[in-house]
Amino acid sequence: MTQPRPEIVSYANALLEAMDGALSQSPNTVILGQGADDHKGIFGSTTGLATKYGADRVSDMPLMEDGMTGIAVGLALNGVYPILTHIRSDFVLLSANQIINLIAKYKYMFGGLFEVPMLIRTVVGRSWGQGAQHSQSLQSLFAHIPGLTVVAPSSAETILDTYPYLIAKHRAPVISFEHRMLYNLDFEVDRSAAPANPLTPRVVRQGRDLTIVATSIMVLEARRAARWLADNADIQAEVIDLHCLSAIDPAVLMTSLGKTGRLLVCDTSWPGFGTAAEVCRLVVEQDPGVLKQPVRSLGMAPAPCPTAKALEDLYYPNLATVVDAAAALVRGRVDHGVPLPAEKTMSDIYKKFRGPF
Amino acid sequence: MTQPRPEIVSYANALLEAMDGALSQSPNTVILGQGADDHKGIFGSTTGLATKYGADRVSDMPLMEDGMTGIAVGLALNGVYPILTHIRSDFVLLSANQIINLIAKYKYMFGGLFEVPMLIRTVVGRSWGQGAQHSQSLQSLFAHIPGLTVVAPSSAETILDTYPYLIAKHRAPVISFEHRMLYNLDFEVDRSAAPANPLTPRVVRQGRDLTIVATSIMVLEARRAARWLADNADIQAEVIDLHCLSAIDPAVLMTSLGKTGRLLVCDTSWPGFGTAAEVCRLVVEQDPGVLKQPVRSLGMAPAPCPTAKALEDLYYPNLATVVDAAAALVRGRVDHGVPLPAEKTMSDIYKKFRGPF
Amino acid sequence: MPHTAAYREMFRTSLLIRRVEEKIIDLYPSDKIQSPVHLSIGQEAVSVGLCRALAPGDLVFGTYRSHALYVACGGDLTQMFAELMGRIGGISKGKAGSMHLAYPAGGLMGSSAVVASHIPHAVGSALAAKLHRSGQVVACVFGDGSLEEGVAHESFNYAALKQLPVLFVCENNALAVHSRIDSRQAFSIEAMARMYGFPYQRIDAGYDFEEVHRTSAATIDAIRTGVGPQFLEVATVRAKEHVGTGDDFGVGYRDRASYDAWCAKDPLLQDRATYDALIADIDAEITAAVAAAEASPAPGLEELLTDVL
Amino acid sequence: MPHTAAYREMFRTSLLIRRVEEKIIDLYPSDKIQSPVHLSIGQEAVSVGLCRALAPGDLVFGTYRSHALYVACGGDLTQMFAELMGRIGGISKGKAGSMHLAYPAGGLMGSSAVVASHIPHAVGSALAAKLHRSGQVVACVFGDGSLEEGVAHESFNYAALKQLPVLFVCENNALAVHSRIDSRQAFSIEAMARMYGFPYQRIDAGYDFEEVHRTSAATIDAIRTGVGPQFLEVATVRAKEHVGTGDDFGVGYRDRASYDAWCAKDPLLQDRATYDALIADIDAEITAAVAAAEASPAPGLEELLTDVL
Ligand SMILES: Cc1ncc(C[n+]2csc(CCOP(=O)(O)OP(=O)(O)O)c2C)c(N)n1
Ligand SMILES: Cc1ncc(C[n+]2csc(CCOP(=O)(O)OP(=O)(O)O)c2C)c(N)n1
Ligand SMILES: [Mg+2]
Ligand SMILES: [Mg+2]
Repeated sequence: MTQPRPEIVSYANALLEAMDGALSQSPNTVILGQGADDHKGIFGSTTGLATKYGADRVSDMPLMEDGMTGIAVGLALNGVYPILTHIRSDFVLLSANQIINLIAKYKYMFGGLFEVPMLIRTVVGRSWGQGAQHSQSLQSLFAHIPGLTVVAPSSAETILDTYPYLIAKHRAPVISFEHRMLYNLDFEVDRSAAPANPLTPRVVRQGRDLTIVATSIMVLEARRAARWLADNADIQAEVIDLHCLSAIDPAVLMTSLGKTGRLLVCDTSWPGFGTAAEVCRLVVEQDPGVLKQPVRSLGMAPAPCPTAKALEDLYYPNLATVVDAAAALVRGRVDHGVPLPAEKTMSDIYKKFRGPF
Repeated sequence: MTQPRPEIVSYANALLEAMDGALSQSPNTVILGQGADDHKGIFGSTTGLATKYGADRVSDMPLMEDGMTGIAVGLALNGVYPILTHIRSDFVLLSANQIINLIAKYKYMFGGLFEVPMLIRTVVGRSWGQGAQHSQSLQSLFAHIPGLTVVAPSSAETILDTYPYLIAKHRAPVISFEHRMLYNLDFEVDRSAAPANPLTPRVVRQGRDLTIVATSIMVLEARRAARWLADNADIQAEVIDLHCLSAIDPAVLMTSLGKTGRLLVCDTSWPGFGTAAEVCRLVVEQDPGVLKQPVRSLGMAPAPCPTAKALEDLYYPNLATVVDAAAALVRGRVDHGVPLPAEKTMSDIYKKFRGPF
Repeated sequence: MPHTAAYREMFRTSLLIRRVEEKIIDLYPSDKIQSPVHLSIGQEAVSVGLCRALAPGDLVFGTYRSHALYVACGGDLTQMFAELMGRIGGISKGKAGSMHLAYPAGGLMGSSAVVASHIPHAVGSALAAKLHRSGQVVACVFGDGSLEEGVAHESFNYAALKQLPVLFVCENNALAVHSRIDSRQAFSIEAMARMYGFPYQRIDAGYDFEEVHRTSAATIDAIRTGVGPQFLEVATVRAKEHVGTGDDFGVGYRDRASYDAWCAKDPLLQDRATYDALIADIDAEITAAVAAAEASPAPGLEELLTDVL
Repeated sequence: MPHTAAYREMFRTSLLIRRVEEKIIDLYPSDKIQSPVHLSIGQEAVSVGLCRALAPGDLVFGTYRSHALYVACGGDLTQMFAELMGRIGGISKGKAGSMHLAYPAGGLMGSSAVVASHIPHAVGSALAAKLHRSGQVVACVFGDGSLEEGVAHESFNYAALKQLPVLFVCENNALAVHSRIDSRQAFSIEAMARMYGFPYQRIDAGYDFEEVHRTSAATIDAIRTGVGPQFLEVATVRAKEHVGTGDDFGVGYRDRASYDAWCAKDPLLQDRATYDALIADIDAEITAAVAAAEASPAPGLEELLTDVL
């Protein structure tokens, strides 16, 4: 019996499939967002849907992030499932009041009288001089707030196993951080592998020497680093894709750390008060004794994002910095002797990315 | 020589003194906020200043949190130092875009061409049914963002040693989380004790058995708990007031943990992706080996704040829960045998608080 | 001319609201109600006239000052007092308190303590009504201060663009906390409403529930025929301090004389005959509700983390 | 009639802007400029006419589409190209890129890529001017799309309330990305401006820098005498795609004919004599600036964490 060829789906197409599926499965689902109906279709994730389902159901919006988010509440309260799109996650800050003060609280505050299920899709920008205002990855701001489900899909597969579930079954508001640099990438998709609960962290690679906990595009960097470390230094990294930031099961972390004893966190945002911090908290509230070495965390440098490519390259972690940190952790010293990859790998997609933005 | 009687100043009066001082020291300082000029004067912290300095300098504002914060940017760029007031920290979410996308980035994004020093004062609500929308303590959202200085003064003394410094010398934007329940409390103030850098964490009590890292009003609870533990169980807690969330010096934490080996974090917000998380990160990035026990963190329960007093009492940590957690940490078991205080202590000020809100 | 049945019913509801709030004032020193209260005394007629004009299935959204709206929507009094007292028998199990009353059975879909944040909710529900062709009309009640918030502009623009079935009702008491409207707004409310092409009406006699009802009913009928959003401004007065149960005429930001002039026209104060005919029954209803509410226990630990997601 | 010196100077600045942007189009495929670019081609006259009317000390705020504003404020071209190329010699050391040009020496106090977020900045600087009695006028340039954002309403209301010395200039190209204005705005810009009591003027010939200048100058003079904020709407066209250097007439959201009609009136295209007299000098200036910019090194690690606080 021959192994079937794996299905290949791009991140953008997975999103498009999830959006199309949601609209076709329920007449009560709508998509609202600036440009959701235009020829660029939120980087290909809504293309053609306005024509297919009508302008009422896939609708352009004026510049009104705050109002639009409030409108989603009203829609949800009156039987419509809204999917909002923001082409940059930075812009959701304009709707922070609605998301944090209203949406996160609507069910609890009214003692369960109401539910406001919805999906807020935001795209994290990077590369080609996005600069300080088009590059933020604000998942930890929302993950701090009870009442919100926060996801950061790292692949086409996680989109396909999570979005349909969230839209059809999860009766709570969700905010998703999609990464612009992932949109154009192709992924192997195994449709039979969907976990029973798509919101748990996923161990995407087994290893014995260290645990790399990663989010979003950093999962790809972590996997590539793991491969490099295996090939070049016989270091076996276990890689965990956190996937859902608002409900991290510490058992998954502890099982892995029980084996490896070493922790490296790779997130798309700043480490301080971020995902790295939360992972550390979860671990040491269970058992700091599992940590054989000081934890390392990699994320954006503690500054706004500069536009100059030269600085941007220093600003973000990349394959080499992940390998370097991992090797230092496992070898227990900074002069670890593990060769570092030349920059000829995935960072190229950042280097080469030239829009559409 | 007799010991001079310590000076006693309420939190509200310390704020009023700091505001008055700022206005009198520079004609370029203004206060803007809804009700800043009314007879309630932001709970007494601006009372009389509009009359003293004129309506131009202490000015009421329409309901326009977003616009008002943008106005502060324009003021700062044109030579005026703005102090903004929000009677609830929840309302700053309406200005999250200005604070995070503009204010935090204005200096860096323009390569140092501009500075936007300002002080944004926000009051954290609690008690008497403040409920989900008037009770949040959002310091960690802003502490995640490089470019912002975030403080949460725990006493009249810390206000008096920090605000004048921030206003006169710190050329960067500051957001402060003042606690409503502290306003009416009296504090001993030692004006000669001001630290050289008022933004470092402060060890406010020495101890050998555990380290309690606390913020804002939880510093008071921690100190009361430390006293109880000393009196009732010979447990000596070291208490650290983090004070400034955006620049935590890990050395202060490590020095203390080097002695005690046990960490309890008490914050006014949710632990997840919050102060507790960040403290854990800072420690385990230095050396997880200092932790002899799993870390405990206390903060708001992982839910929006309920209004019912019965639930609110369960929602917040209090003297008894702090003592309980600390004793369990030190004794290494939950049935630690240390007597818990009857609820007859500081929680009373929450129980008795009846406004003005 | 003898009063119509409608007059008596609206008078009764208005008086019920006022007596409920006066009961709150009575109870407040006992600390049984541990929640900030924003009283509607003086403003009852707006909610009463409006809600009577709504049909079953119609929806309404309000602010932290929504005792009147809750009662006018037919909200259960025991559940209201229990809510204010933080009891499990409260309409929201004591998690909402005074500032977040809701009564979905009567169409009240929530009330927010963040000024103006509910305006887009009404617009969104009206959009859903339009998408579903449900025939629902959605009403949104807000104070004059709401109009300063940016989200009001965004929401109005969208409602106008999509011609949604929504009635905006501005309860203009000319105050936001202690600030008078002319120190906050450089625009007239009418000009703002008309900018979006909203048909605009103003009622000066905001104490007159019959007029509010007549105007609301006609307007809601029109909206139901598909003419798009409409705007109604109702002049009113807030009798009490902004939050709390006291009077604050003495502190200098408002004048007593215009309040007194208003009282001279308030039917609840002037129509003693109707008042006398209803008061005993109303007070008995309230007394019973308070007693039933007090009998409800406080919510327990099992409620603390319920309904978060 | 021979052209005035002012005409020639404004023509020159406009042409300089256009040629700078055409140079950006040329350079773009080389990846020397790694930054999203929002070109002002077609809209140059607005910035040129406006900035000429500003006095030293006056301030101006713009959007991500501010190449024109930067040049019109007298911004150094080498520093601009270096900025776009991410070099240390950039006006903001390469940290700003195309979307955040600033030139404080010429009054340009920043430009934001969050639509409308700079409007309150202008109002705040105008408030500072009033507090200091500095005599400064503050101008704020924004696109039509800005007017949908709530913060525009909040800012306008405050400027009107305090009668601040601010000139609001709406560059109305009737597009926000790919969305036409009538699908976004249920109000007229004039009605919005007038709602706050702003004296409002509209220039239809947005290609005519002389008219923009005349109107701006008179308006700014008036503001300086203390009459309060003013509003100027200038109709204009965006020649290129929203972001990037391409043409996108083919994709269906806009029509070519009205663009062609516009070009037929554009002095930069029609006045060949002036064009011919200036082009060599301008192009030489640009070539020199690009060369100087390219000679500037990239910022190094020492810049990564500089200027955070
Ligand atoms: C966004 C926001 N800003 C400030 C407040 C504080 N606040 C509560 S009520 C109020 C005044 C609102 O006035 P108005 O809308 O006229 O309603 P009224 O109280 O007069 O019924 C203010 C400023 C708030 N709750 N929300
Ligand atoms: C708050 C915000 N929302 C959305 C965007 C994405 N965006 C960038 S430019 C733009 C259109 C703005 O149109 P307009 O104000 O008319 O300016 P123009 O581009 O036409 O000059 C949009 C929606 C943004 N940058 N900021
Ligand atoms: Mg009012
Ligand atoms: Mg435009």
